[in-house]
Amino acid sequence: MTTTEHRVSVWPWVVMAVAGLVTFVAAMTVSPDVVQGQLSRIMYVHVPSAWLAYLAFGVTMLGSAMYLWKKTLTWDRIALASAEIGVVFTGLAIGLGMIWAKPTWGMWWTWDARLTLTAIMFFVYLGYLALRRTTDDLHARAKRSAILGVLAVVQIPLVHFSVIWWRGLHQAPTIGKPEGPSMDTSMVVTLLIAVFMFTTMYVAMMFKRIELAKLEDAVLVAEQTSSGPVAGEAVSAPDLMRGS
Amino acid sequence: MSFFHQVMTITRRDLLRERRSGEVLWVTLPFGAIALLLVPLAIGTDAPTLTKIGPGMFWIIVMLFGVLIAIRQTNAETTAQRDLVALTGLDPAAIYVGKSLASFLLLLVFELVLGIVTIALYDVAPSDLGVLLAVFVLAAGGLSLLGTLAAGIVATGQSATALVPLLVAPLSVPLLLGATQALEAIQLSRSSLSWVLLMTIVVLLLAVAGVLSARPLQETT
Amino acid sequence: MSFFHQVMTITRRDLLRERRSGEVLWVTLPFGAIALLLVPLAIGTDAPTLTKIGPGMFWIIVMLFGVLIAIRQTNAETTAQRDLVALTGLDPAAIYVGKSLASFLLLLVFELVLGIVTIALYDVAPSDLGVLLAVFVLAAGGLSLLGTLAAGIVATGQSATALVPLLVAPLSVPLLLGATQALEAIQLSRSSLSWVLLMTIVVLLLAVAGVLSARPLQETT
Amino acid sequence: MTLVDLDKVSVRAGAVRILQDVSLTVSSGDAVGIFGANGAGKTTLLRLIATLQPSAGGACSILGIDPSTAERYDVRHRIGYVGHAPGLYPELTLLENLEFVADARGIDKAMAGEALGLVGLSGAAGRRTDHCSHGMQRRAEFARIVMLEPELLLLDEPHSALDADAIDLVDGLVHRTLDRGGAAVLVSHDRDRVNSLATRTHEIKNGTLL
Amino acid sequence: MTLVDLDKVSVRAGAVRILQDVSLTVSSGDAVGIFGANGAGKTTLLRLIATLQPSAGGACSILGIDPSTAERYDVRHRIGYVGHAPGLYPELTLLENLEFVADARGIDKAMAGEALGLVGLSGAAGRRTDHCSHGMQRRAEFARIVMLEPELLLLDEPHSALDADAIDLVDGLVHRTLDRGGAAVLVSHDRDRVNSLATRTHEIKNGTLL
Ligand code: HEM
Ligand SMILES: Nc1ncnc2c1ncn2[C@@H]1O[C@H](COP(=O)(O)OP(=O)(O)OP(=O)(O)O)[C@@H](O)[C@H]1O
Ligand SMILES: Nc1ncnc2c1ncn2[C@@H]1O[C@H](COP(=O)(O)OP(=O)(O)OP(=O)(O)O)[C@@H](O)[C@H]1O
Ligand SMILES: [Mg+2]
Ligand SMILES: [Mg+2]
Repeated sequence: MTTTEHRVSVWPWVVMAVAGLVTFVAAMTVSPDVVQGQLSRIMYVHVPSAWLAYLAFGVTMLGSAMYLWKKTLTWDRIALASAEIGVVFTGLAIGLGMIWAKPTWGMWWTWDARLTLTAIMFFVYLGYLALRRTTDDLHARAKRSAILGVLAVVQIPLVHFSVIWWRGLHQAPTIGKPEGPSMDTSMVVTLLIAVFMFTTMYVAMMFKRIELAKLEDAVLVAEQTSSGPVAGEAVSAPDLMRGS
Repeated sequence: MSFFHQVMTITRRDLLRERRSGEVLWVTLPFGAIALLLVPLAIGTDAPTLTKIGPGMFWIIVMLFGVLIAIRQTNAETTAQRDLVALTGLDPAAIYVGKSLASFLLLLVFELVLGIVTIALYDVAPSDLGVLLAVFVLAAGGLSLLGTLAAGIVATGQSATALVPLLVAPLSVPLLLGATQALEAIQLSRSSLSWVLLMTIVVLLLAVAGVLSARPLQETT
Repeated sequence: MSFFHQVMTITRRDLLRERRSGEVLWVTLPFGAIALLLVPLAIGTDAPTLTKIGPGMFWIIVMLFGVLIAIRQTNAETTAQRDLVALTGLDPAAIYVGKSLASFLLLLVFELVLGIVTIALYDVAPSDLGVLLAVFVLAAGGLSLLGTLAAGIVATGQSATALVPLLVAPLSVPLLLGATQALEAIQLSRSSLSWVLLMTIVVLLLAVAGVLSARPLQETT
Repeated sequence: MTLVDLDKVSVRAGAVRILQDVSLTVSSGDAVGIFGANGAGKTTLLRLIATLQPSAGGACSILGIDPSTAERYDVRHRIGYVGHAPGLYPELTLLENLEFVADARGIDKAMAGEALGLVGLSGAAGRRTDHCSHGMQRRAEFARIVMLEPELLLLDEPHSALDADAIDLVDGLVHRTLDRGGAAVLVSHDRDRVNSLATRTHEIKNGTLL
Repeated sequence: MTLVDLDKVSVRAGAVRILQDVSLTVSSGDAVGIFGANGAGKTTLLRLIATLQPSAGGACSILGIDPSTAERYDVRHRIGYVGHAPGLYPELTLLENLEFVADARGIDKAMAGEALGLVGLSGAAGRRTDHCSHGMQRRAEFARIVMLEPELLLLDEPHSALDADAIDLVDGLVHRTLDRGGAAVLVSHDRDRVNSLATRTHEIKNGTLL
């Protein structure tokens, strides 16, 4: 395997930086919410993060399903990359949510259904990543994690509808509502910009992560085809007399 | 040989082993019952609260022990035993269904006994037995399919066993949701159909996933 | 060889095995945490209720999994392994204490992690950390001693397995009661001394019972 | 007729190489003896042939199929494998263990008791497996072979833990299999016994077949 | 000096009589070979002598004490027993397994690695036990004997699953034990090997020692 196959591209970093900057500026310049005040600015990162997590885990599901069908490792890498990025975004949503929760609800965390289910979703995909560590055999790993990757997706609807199924503290849908968003248009626009920027960021991250995954797999393959230690050589003829 | 016959072979084996070891009947079941008995002790007996949390408690216990029941043998199975089963040439899909079926039956018993304890302890009056039964069956089915599938996913090495809870518990949320909401619905004599449907869908999903993944999973072990 | 050294030998072995299999850390602990997470979903989210039942839930989970943790290895132990340990000439009492100590340490970790989850989830504010710590330590100690004792009985034969819940249930009640009541007492800033004393007595009783029964139990294997 | 054909097959556990470039052909009528030091790779080779151990390179053909494909489910019932550890459920009786196998293979359950009788265990048929001695458990494994009459015998140290009578039984099993046009691979440290039984023998050293 | 003295000892499992009126004396310098059919009671006899199997009648004296009393805890460290199944923890490495024993016996842990070297396993000392072959695990068991140098060796089919080198090791161990004034009881189906090793042999038949 020649190294030229593994050009390390730089542009994704640039894209991520730009997208991040634009989101920040947008979130800071828009006029704050009447009720929430400055705090509402957190929303422009909190909500897109959550939605991007959905997107990422959705892509993981697709990649997994495609792997089970096509049995090509490319799909497995897509699933992995997306899951890992999704975990990051979920973590971001939770983290920001907690920062937001402290002043608004007066506590970092509470028993609210959406919070709980978001946390569980976070753990399941951590589990997905952990599951991948339990074997070095590329296809065994892909198969096993693919099954989970498909099943775990049920949590997206769970998290999304949780606010309806269990009445809790957390904001009910204000944008996703059928009768149009019940929010100031400038806020909606800013939110949409943020979401768009986050999506481009996601795409860039995917490129980076898949690139890395290729390298990792290559290393594994190399290790497994290289002339490693021979198991049998560990055993030699005993010489008891050395002891006496 | 017919798929059904293969399934029954595995189910019979598992039930026979259970009858000998009595693990579920004599350890898991009493523990579950004790857990339910201890709850009032722990949270201080106060009738309205108990009635409120009763069904929830019941489902939590069923959920936890259901998984323990469904993954019990896999942890115990030795390489020699796995080899034996593999060389009988049984279809992995049949093995999956057979194992699930055995766990399902055990879980049903588990649910019924604990259900009685719950009713006695938390005086929750069960209404609309039809729906109740449907929910019990679906919950038991879902949990056993899920547990068996998870056990299969991780049946490769010790390190993998670690992931069973991470896989199972969260994925059982929709089952838990469906079960609790359906029962709440019949309590408030609202329609529980949508929740029963939700559970049915989850069960079917798990069955399909398990059957389709049975071979690929066995190949990797 | 000193009794203490013998105890530490067993404790080191158990902790090393746990580190390899990661059973407690990766199976039992997540299960417990997830159970705590799911309770609110199951019983319908309603702040006052949750705050009321929060501590109780915590103790129920600790109780159930505590016993599972304490009896975990014995179920796995083979005759050859038992023979090996027996022929090292280690004093059965030391083995009992050593096993209990290992379980105790694992349980303490378990309690701490779940304690944090509980506080976060049910916003119960812990006051009087001194008593809290004492209760945690006593509960962990009692459960590990109890579980190890039960495991010893199990090890004497399949049929004995049935006894475990019967043995554990009654003995764990005073522990549970003591723990919950002591914490409630400090919540209401009443004196929790009597409850802490109750727990201490139970722990001492269990320790004595375990040490005295260690040899007779081993003989029967 | 060729039953087993391995061409430069390797087996690895992660980075560790267990078998390397093993080539072996077993045709009907062959009884191949395999010798080698502890840890050389004999059991691994046997499990590889039994389609139980995935290979990490090379070409395998077992009973005419490629074991890495799903076809292996169609040939596995023609393989008779007896490993180090007994493939029995300790909490079941010997009879129940054999009945399970008969059941799984769609054979009349009565054959199970019969087979136990043929290996001299009719008296212990109803005894829990974990109450049976090591040799009795080994015998029960061979009862499985007697019952299923597989084409390809793969025996890992077949003579260990068996008394003289049982050893004759095993040798008889091998001969009958060969007479039926089957084949056998015998892994052992007991060179004399296997030499007298095998039509050909190989040495395995540090994972390479000599 | 008499190390083992059994007088009309019986062992039962519920209603089943496993050993009946077994009388046996083993003095220092003795290497007693025990032969018998599968299920005759050899392993039970060995575990009885190892103070691991309670007797149901008769008088036992092992290393001068009555094993039914608590005194047995004072002599057990002088007994070296190797059974059918390896007494090892699969999730630990071979070295860790031996270090545990060394620790339990208050011996310097360094001896563990040394002993593994002496049985030819220094290369596999860090390998998980369940990743070691059957024979390697047997060797590790004998490494325990090498390390502890017990007075009374009780070996159940000592030669099975071992390659030629390891067999010499076992025989060497027995000889050294006898030279140190110890004794050995060897249960086996391999009469030739044990005959060449034993100072005297017995037959056991349906639980009675002939
Ligand atoms: C740890 C705490 C929190 C977590 C884990 C969390 C999680 C989430 C998730 C997963 C979403 C996406 C829901 C969806 O659209 O499907 C979301 C949306 C949202 N969150 Fe949070 N959140 C937290 C705290 C908060 C707080 C404190 C606030 C404000 C008081 C808040 C306000 C919102 C809003 C306005 C949305 C958009 C709702 C919609 O239009 O659908 N969140 N949150
Ligand atoms: N709990 C029990 N119940 C009934 N029978 C038992 C029990 N334990 C052992 N036995 C019987 O005791 C007999 C002696 O067993 P043991 O393991 O000593 O035989 P052995 O001579 O070592 O045979 P092998 O050569 O196969 O190792 C066997 O027939 C066995 O079935
Ligand atoms: N997962 C693993 N990791 C590392 N080494 C392994 C693993 N599995 C097996 N081995 C090694 O593979 C080698 C071959 O094992 P195998 O059981 O085939 O040996 P064997 O020839 O049967 O030896 P024996 O005569 O003792 O039965 C051994 O050295 C073993 O330690
Ligand atoms: Mg081998
Ligand atoms: Mg024996």
